Amino acid sequence: MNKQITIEEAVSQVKDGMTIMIGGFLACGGPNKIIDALVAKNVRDLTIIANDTSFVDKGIGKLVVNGQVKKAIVTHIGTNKVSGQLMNEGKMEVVLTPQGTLAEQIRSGGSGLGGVLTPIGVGTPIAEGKDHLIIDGKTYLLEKALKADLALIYGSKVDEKGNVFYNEATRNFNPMMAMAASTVIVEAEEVVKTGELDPHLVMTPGLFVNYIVKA
Amino acid sequence: MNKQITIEEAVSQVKDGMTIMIGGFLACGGPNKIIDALVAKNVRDLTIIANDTSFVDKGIGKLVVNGQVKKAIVTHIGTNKVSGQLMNEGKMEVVLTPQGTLAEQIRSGGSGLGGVLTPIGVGTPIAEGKDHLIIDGKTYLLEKALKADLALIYGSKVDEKGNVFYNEATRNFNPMMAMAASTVIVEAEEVVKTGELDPHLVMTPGLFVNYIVKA
Amino acid sequence: MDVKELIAKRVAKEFKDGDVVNLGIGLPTLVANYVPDDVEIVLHSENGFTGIGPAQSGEEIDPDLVNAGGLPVTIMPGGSFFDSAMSFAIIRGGHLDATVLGALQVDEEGNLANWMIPGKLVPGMGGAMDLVGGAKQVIVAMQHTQKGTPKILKKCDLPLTGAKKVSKIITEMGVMEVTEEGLLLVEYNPEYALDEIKAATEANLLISDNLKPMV
Amino acid sequence: MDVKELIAKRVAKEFKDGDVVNLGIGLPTLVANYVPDDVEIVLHSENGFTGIGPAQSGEEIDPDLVNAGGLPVTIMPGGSFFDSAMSFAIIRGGHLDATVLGALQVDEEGNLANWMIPGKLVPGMGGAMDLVGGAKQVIVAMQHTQKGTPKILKKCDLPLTGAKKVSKIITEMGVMEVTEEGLLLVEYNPEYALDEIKAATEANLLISDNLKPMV
Repeated sequence: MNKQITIEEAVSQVKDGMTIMIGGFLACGGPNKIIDALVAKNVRDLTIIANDTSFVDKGIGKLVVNGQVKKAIVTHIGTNKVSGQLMNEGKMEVVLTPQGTLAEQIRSGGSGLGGVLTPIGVGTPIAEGKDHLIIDGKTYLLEKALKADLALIYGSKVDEKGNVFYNEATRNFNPMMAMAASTVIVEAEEVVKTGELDPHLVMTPGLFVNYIVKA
Repeated sequence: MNKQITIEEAVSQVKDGMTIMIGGFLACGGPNKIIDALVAKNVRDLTIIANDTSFVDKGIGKLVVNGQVKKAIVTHIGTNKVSGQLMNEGKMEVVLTPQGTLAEQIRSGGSGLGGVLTPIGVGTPIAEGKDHLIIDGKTYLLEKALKADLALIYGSKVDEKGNVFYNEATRNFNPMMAMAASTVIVEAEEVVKTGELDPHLVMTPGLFVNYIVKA
Repeated sequence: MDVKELIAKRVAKEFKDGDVVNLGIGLPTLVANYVPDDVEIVLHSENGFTGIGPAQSGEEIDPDLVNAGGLPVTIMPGGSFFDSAMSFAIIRGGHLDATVLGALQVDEEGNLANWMIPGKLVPGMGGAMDLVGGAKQVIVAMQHTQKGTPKILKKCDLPLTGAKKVSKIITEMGVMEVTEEGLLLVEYNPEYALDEIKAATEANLLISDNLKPMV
Repeated sequence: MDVKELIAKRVAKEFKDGDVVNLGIGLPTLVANYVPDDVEIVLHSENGFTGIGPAQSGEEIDPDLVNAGGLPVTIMPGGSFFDSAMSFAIIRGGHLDATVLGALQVDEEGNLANWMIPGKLVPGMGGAMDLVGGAKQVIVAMQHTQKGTPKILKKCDLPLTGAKKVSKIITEMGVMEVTEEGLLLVEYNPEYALDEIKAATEANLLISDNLKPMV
């Protein structure tokens, strides 16, 4: 099983209207080369699930500026002023979610769980319209699991089986997203031979990864 | 902050009637030296949360054989015939839980979540008396979060700050248990100086660990 | 050929290149020995790793690397270690292509019982409920009868491990698929007459129009 | 001394040896510079590590190691890397001794608003809701007023980040504790008259019997 594909082959899998998880935290640890190719291809009406919409000239931020995002499920848009503009103009729907909740929603989607029971957000506007459960006297919101058609993640070192090592702070949302999408493509900073990664340093087992693109 | 204590000091924290999480999978990756000291001290009426009750002459199995366990919340007792005997005689309560559910219940307890919404066990005897939630047409059991007074875990390499590296298959339940107890004591195969562990290889951040016992 | 080896050999033909597979303890473990050379599967060990290799041999046994049965094994190049929460996220999240398990009873609706005989044997479910509930394909591999007493029933009367989850049953007598219409014999062992197979099966056994000899 | 530095210096006195602390972006980040030499705290970065060190300097900047504001930083010996799910398990699970955050508004009940101004500024909550909901101690560190307009109110009218979670407010004018009876001024900056402080505060300000000068 050879999982390596070209960036063109990767991008050819992305269709208008897809729901896509994109790893990274302010573009640190994001699949930024694949995103550039998506901008060039100009796929539209995307639903993006990510930590943030980055900056206007970096990573996901470019997709937003180019008007390719119909809906963004994120924790923060403050570093990209176009996100706020598009939201206020009604051109992009933005679902703001607490960062820990988003991480767990994605993890739940990848783990076969139905959702997250979190106390975070109770008594705030994000709790409106959501189911509240009282368990042993404490109130929790039911936040549903999230899944996606595609996850685009970043890996610092990836072996031929798709095992991923994330360097330093690049890990962030990548491991959860790798679990929660029908197809997972990793943009590898470096591809190494099978057996070269210490199995203790594998942070995403290769079984989650469908394709590898050398950055 | 010096987190290192002697095995005597560790055992002095264990009192009759406590709820204790114990790491390990059939005693692989279990705090087996601390358990031996608990057997010697003969603390009683313990509620144990663990993967299994090990073998009659190994790890948790010895606590069971010595009659120290009032209640065991575990996934499997088949390798320790005394567990089955005590259960059938009504001398030890046994709550059998699917392994993935137990892992998530402990993780939830340590993560501030109210519980786990899992499809596992629906339509089986373990679903009886539990809340069923239907989310987007699929049925899930609500399995409550678990916490403990004390977690006794095992670490292969532990630095002075309590950062833990687990070798090979010794990881199992240890990382989740380290998150879910009021006090966490790690039995360290090897204690290394702060800075000697690669921060990528830290599988349990030191902030979870209260005390270190050199095995 | 030993009956167990025969069953294991037939089960091994179920996999395609790249499949992620969990093999239960006992007979299912033997399956690994018969996977064809041109098919590479990823073996998952629920205590926390992928890439199970052959049993350890020699004088120096590494106690940190055991399989879910507690036996010392090895890890293949391209393997990875993880904790129990991740291990069961893989299982419950639908990332296993197949699991192979034994059974006390299995029935024509695909119900499976393999974790307890009330009042007699209560080993516990370990990871079995998660495996049965989570794997894309649940293959029961076992001897057709328990010393002549049918194990393939119209309706299980032992407590269930999972409801309507079994996809295929493979015994020394044949291969049966659980279909909407009932249990369908698709392959048979020519050493047995069809009437003999039916007599050893309590469930109503449909015969495929395309019935083939078991190979 | 600059007003922000003054506030940061006072906040730094809140910590005891071994505390695990998350510092928000902006003013709170400055707090790290004033922690006394005999107090060692563990700094948590919500994008995925513990042990934040000083900003990176020099010509070669490592883009993989940034703080939650996206700025290149370093990691101290004894630090550890993890993913966003673990990062927020630490936060939500009650493993942070304190978080220090800025505010748009805070009120005498301990409500905090810092993530949006409807129709105007909607940066999103990022990790703030989790931090406010999860940390054992929530310290608001900010200038007492927004150019003369009170930010410490009887009741927040902006959408809340967290309900009744703030434990302490530290400004250039003084230190206030949120108590059952209301907001209690426990320290004041002698550069301001008490009436001046009251006038700058919309909330009803109780004065401690044990009022001390801010140090």
